[in-house]
Amino acid sequence: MNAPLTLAHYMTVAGLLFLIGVFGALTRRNIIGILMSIELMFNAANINLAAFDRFLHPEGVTGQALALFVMTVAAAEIVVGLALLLAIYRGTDTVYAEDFNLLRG
Amino acid sequence: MNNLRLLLPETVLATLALVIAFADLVVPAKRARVLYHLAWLSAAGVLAWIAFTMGDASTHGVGTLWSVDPFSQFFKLTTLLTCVLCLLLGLDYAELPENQAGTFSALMLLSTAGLMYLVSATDLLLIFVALELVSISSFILAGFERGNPKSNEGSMKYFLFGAFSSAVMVFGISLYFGATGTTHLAASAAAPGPMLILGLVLILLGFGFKASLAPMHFWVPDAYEGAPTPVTTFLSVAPKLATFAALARVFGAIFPLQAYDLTLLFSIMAALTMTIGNFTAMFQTDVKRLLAYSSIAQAGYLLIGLAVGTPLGREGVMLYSFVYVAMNVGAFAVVQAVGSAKGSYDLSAFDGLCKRRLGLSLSLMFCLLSLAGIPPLAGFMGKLYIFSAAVQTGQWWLAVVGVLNSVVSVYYYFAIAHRMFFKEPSDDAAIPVGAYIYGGVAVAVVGVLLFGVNPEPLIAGVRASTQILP
Amino acid sequence: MNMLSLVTFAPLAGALIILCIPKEKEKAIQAVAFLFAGISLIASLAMLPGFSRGTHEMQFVERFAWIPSFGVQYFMGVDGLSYPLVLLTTFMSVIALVGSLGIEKRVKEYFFWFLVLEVGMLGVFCALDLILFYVFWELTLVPMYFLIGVWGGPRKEFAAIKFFLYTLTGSVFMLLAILALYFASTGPAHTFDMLELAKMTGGWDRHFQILVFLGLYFGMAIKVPAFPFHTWLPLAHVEAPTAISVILAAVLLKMGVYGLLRISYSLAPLGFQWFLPALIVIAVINIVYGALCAMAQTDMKKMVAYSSVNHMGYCLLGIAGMTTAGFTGAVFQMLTHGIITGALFLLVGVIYDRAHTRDISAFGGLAVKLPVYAALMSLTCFASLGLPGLAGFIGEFLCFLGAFQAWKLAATISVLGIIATAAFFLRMMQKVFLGKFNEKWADLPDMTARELISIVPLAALTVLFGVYPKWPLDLMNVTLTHMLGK
Amino acid sequence: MLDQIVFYSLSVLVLLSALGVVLQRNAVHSSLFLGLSLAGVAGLFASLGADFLFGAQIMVYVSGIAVLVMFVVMLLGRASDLHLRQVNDRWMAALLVCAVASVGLLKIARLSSATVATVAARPGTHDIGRLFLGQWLVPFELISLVLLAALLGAVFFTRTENAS
Amino acid sequence: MIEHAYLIPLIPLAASALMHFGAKEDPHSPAPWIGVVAMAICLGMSLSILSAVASGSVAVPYEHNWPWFSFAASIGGKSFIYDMPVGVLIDGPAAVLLVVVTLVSLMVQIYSIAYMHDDTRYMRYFGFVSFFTASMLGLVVSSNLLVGFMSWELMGLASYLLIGFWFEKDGPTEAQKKAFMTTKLGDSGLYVALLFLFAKVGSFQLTQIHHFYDKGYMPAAAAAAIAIGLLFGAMGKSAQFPLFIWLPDAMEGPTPGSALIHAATMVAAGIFLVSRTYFCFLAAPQVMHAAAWIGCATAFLAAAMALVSYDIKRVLAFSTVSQLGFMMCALGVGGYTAGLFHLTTHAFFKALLFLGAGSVIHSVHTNDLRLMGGLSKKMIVSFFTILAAIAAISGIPFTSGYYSKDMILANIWHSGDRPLFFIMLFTALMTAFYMSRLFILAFWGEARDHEKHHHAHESPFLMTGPLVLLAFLALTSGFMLDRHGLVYKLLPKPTISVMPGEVAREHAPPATLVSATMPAEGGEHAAAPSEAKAEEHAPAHEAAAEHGEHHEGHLPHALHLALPFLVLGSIGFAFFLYKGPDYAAAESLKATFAPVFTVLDRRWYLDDAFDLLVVFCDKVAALAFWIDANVVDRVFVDGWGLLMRIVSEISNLIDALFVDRTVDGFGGLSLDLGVGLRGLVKDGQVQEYLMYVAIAFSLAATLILTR
Repeated sequence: MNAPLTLAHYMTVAGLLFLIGVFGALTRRNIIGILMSIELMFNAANINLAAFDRFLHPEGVTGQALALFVMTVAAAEIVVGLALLLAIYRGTDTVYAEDFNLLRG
Repeated sequence: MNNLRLLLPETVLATLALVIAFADLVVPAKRARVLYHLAWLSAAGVLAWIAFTMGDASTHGVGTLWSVDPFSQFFKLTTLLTCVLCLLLGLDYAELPENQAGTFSALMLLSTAGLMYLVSATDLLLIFVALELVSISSFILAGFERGNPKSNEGSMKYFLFGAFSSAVMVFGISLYFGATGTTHLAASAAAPGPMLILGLVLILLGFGFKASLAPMHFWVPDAYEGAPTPVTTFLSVAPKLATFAALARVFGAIFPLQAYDLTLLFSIMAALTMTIGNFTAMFQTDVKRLLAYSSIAQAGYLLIGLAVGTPLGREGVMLYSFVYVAMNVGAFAVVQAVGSAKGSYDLSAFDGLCKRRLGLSLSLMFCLLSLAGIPPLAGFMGKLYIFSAAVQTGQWWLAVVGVLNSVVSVYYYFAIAHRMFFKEPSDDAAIPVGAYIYGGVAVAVVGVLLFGVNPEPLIAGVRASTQILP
Repeated sequence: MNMLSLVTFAPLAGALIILCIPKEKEKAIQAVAFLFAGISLIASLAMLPGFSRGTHEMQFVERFAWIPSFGVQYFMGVDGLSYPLVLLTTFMSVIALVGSLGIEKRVKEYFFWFLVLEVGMLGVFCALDLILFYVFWELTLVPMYFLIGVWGGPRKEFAAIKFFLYTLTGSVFMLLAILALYFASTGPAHTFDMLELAKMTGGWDRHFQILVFLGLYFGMAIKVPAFPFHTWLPLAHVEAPTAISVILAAVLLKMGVYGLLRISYSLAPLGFQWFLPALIVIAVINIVYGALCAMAQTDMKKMVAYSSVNHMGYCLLGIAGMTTAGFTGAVFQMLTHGIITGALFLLVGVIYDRAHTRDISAFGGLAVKLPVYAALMSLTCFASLGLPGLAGFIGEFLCFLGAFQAWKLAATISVLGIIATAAFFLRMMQKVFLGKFNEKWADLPDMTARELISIVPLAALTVLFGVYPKWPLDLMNVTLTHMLGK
Repeated sequence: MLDQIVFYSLSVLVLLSALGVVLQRNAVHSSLFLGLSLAGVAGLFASLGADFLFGAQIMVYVSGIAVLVMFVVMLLGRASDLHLRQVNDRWMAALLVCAVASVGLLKIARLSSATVATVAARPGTHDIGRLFLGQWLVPFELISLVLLAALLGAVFFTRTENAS
Repeated sequence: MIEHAYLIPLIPLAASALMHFGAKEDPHSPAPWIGVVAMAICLGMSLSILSAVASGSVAVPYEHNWPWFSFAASIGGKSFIYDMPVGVLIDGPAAVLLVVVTLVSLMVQIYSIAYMHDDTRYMRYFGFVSFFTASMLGLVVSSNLLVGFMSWELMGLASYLLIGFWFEKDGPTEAQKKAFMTTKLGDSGLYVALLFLFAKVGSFQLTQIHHFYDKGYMPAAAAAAIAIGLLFGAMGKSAQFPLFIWLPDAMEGPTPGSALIHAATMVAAGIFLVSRTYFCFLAAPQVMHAAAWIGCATAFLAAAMALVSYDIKRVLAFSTVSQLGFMMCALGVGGYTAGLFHLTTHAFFKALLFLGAGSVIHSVHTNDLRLMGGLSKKMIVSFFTILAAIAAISGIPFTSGYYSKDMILANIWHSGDRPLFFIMLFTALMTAFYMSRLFILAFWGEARDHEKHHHAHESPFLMTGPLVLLAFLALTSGFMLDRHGLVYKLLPKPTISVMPGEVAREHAPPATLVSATMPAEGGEHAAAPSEAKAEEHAPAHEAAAEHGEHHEGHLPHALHLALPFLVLGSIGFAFFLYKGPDYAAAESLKATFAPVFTVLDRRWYLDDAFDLLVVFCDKVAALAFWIDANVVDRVFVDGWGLLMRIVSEISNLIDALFVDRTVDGFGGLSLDLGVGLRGLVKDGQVQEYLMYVAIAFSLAATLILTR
């Protein structure tokens, strides 16, 4: 607990968050759940970026700026995703991923 | 500053996309078709612009986040060509909502512009953003047949897959940044360490998604089957080829595979992609799905060219890409004509086509044979190039897998031929074919035959365009 | 004048013209097909006076760069090995066209594909650039697929795709071997030029040559067809329409043997020598086993198909001897097998057209009713079983002669194949023509003029080459001597 | 010491609420946990001295995305969903995959032992702005195109009169 | 005349073609006379050649070659263009055979004009006979073994056509196939011998091959192999044990055709081949000895079968086989002259016997001896001519058979192989017995079937004329030829001066030189010196041989004197057994030795063995085809399908580990892999897709990082 914080700490958190996101994306039945899990994965990347920026390359802002881009893109993605989901929900009345199986084989 | 001038064509195209998107608000719904014309003319104009200035060294140069070089220009040409052809096909595709012409063409142009940025990008940030532009446009385009549940579902799967890949890729980019302190792609900045390697592998996943490389190919058949046929055509060609260009730049010119021990990974992916694509295609009864798997397999062949990591391989990728535009667009154009007329994309829709439309049947036959790599069609020259690259570097097993796969592919390509030529037509329904489809098919077939019999101009063009600036 | 281009591409011109003729005008389509196949035949015959028998060099050479950046040339030429095969092809094409006049379904497409097929076959024998060769080689596949698949028998579609996939599998390996040769070529630039490559073989190590040979062999062997890659043949033959069976037997199989001699032997000599012990075994199996399989058939066409396996075994035997006599025999056997087996397929087609069955045991005593048919069939069968005085004997004997010097035991075993061949042909003749007349066939007419026109020339050639084989042999002697002399 | 306490508590918050996101049966609770987790991430940003990022995270994610998600959840949610399993039957395989992946991820984390470097002047928000309008102008403009495309899509998909 | 010898085979060939294609089927057509005239011309030419040879007015061997075709060949790694000639080589034996063949053929054709008069395919028959004769003549005159072989095979074709002449019936069609196949089996030996000869000598020219042997260049092992091959060929054509099975069945053809086959063409060909290539045998003494024993076995077994048969033509057929055994045996013990001498005399009396039998059958319409009897009264010419023939074949003194058989026995005696001699002696007595039996049953005593007897009549002149002429020759030809040792002059035994192995291999010139230095044309010039040289080099050998010939010409005096009495005794025994209308003595003997009779009646079970062989071959063929359809096609056609299956199993396994999915087997073109891969997207579950991606990349990343 007393050991000085290193990059490894942040990377571990980011890594775990990423894996939790992956796990959620793979297992949540609800499509919104999958979307949220993917958001977690984006955030894991952002933690990484901020940590690298601070620990390894403190003389620039590349990491932070990059994280801002990621944030924007993630927002755009989720907007499209939610809109799509709404559209589909109107037609099929379901939000569960396994119900989308017209296309197969 | 920044050599922004180099990106003028893309920027102009993006601007035109904006114009069309807003024009949609003012053009009356009845006249919305004019926006299609506007769009394909814009793309064609940019195409002509790039084509005519391609040899001009002043249009080449290195920018901060991009390099415009003959290599990128070549792929911009293929992308634009595909875009023009697909917009033309869209004109003869009745299922598209009439009043959404502006959105449709704007999104087509936007994704085209994104792809053009992609092929020039030398910075992960630009690559990421360009890819996202393409992805988001494509998700929407794939779901453009609102009334068709398949279209919606395909779009949703495409989207989930895409978002997941983006997230993984971003994580990879973060690792790359951690390893190098920059997003710029330059080998000099990067010492090959585990973080860099892992970053590159995760970035590869993002690329693989776009290029439909196994095992990131699963979305392909679903999205292709659901999407409106012109969009399927576009998706099966343009993003794939542009991504290959980006892959060639990143994993060929900047991070040579050999130096990063990625050759084996690429080779395995190539073999997997071909094999999965071909062997699964054999079972398809839906022609669009069949061609989707075929396009996965084609990506596998293309990847051989990258996996060998030689100039010959890169030339092969370029040659094959160009030829692929012709043969795949040609095949899909015929499929669109028949599918629209019959209301079904089932293989049985093609029964006895040669009795009704011998020209269409032969055209499709030529395109399929070309995809299978039967001489003297253009596809053969592409395959010849690719396989010779593998042979040159002694990657025998890859070449053997490749040729065996092309044999397997014949099986399902000929399943269509079999339907067209050996079966009797099931009904007497007429098969109307629009003028734009005829145009697209004609362009494709001429390309397939011409570059098959006389590939020298194309090869010369490719040879002249291999230069990649750092 | 570019004679070889004329010979090769005249049918292509015909095919394109046919595409432009409305499909109702069947007579015009047939006329165009005959005209252009005829031009090809006449042009190839017109080369005869100019063809020098005293040189092993390529003649009537045409050469210009086709894909210079890849070192591919349009390089055509013939020598004593290929010229007889070109003649065979043009000749048998015209004969097969006569045999095709009975086609009633989709006439336009039929003749279109037929002429395209002829282009491919001629090109294979004329091409001296490996890529050009490969292009022509593959060009034969698609027309054949359609010709079998549309106009064939009950299992035509399966036969067509099996033929296609099978031969394509072989040829893609050949393509890899060709590419390997290309990259192994030395000099200012890599080349696909067969003649240039043949000069470089000395610099390639044995291991490489073995690999290349195996790749090439795989492609050739399937075409030949050599055991165990022969099983596509009976199916394809049985299902194909008569004229296409003729072409398949007369020309297509020859492409494999020709490739073995022209490419495998010349470009991978060490690999070739390494493979000889296996080749001789394969040849013996082809001969004996092919004959045995033929013996077990009740379908006349299938029997003839297996007899092709047997006869191509003689070619392999001759080649495996690695002697000039064997090579000569192999080439001569190709010619005679083309003529004889072509005639056999036509004759089987004649009876099938009338009786709608090819079952050997369904007939009996036909010699009484169809004396002309019986006489021609007997002549052809005897020629096929290698009766001296008819064409089959010379080639077969030379093959044995060549092989015997190197492989005494194998050649001796193969002689048993001759006996088996005789056995099944005699049985067929006995059951079909001799014995008690089967009254079921009381109103079977004898041969028509059209059938006679297609078969009598072949029968005449069979006798002519049997008693006077000098003409074809003189064409090839010097070339083959030189091939082995180096 | 304070740093450590802040870091560990934030980390636990982030990870636990992330687990809540993926494991909660109730989608509304899930989305609430998402907001919490994203806020924790914002805290981590702050602990790393990325102030602007902290602000943006709060604005965009916590108050933007998380709320949007919650709306949609409520819009589409049904009471019956609460009794359904929210995790599909592939969870064991997914766990295995995550375990395998963690080997690689933790390995590179373990290799990174860098501690906080002290620099004369940490660049600030204005440097970010300079970067956006300078070197990164093109991606910055491109991202607006991305948002435009997303906008077109959102409009397209949600327009009810087109759904036929 | 000898320079036009090439015309002798060509004239009948042309006549055959003319009759086949030029004439219509018409029983009154004079066209058969084309063949007769052609043959008469040939006979005239042959006689003039023979007289020239006999009088020594032309030098023999006479050889003349014309270029035919060339092919590239190589011997010992050296390539050359071999100019294959076609030509004639006339020596004593050839000249004699020419006369025999043309004469017998002429007689047969004249006879047939009457005999075949009522047949529907009258013309075709004469075409076949001419063709048959032409092939035989081709073999006789050919200077080249390959051309000889071609004639040999064409003769096989001719026999096929002639035996199956009445193809509407099943018997002839089976018989013709059997004849062709059996002789073809023998031909394969000849085929291999030819290949071997060319591989060693580089030429097919008899004179060149002889030269090669003469110099001792041929290694002993090769010489033995070649001799075996040649012998095998001869065994097929000349119906030696065990390949004689075809000859009795060949009776199914028209009877005059049988006469041709048995006297002048088919069966003579084998013996002639051995004599033509006798130097090959001289170089392989063991093979010669084997040939003698094969001849002996043939002679004895066939004679034994003839003892019990009641079919007149079969008895004659067995007798032919038996006599051929005598000839082969003679050649085997070195009795070259004796063998050919017997071939000549046998040709006359056997042709006579068949034509006579034909006359009888023509008259009584049956082959069965039991239904004949007492025909002497009705058919006086046939009776006397057949009597003459039987006297000759039995070896009654001063008939032709007496001389030739005597000489054979003398040769066997002098070979020193006593068992061989006594078996052959016994067989000679059996010959006398069964021929007498035939004679008694057919002509002696009273008619047994009165109906048939009533209808019996003498044949027309066209049939009896040839009989009379042949009877004259059967009686006198032996005496004529034996006089002054003419037979030794006409049929001199060839020699080789050096036995194989006596010359070191390295002294042998490269084989190619043999053919290269010896011009194909003007062979007579090339051959002559070699002959001369041979004499020059080995005068001692020659003298010894000369001496031997005269010595071997005679049996020990006592035996020589006893032989006629033994023959007469044998005839007497036959009279004793078969006298009377119901030949009771013979029947009782048959009852006593029933098993022996059964064995003989079943022809030593050789036909059953042959049938079994045929069935066996059919089974093998069926097996081969089964393998082809079910093994080769499965494994190699869907060839790489096997590989695919393995790949698919692996992918299946991986699949099962995670998603527990089984893949159904799939038939057809081995689409197993496809099924396996398709299973990946079977349910269209997007999260499953993602799972595969995650699996692949977590594995890949971990593998790369932990490497």
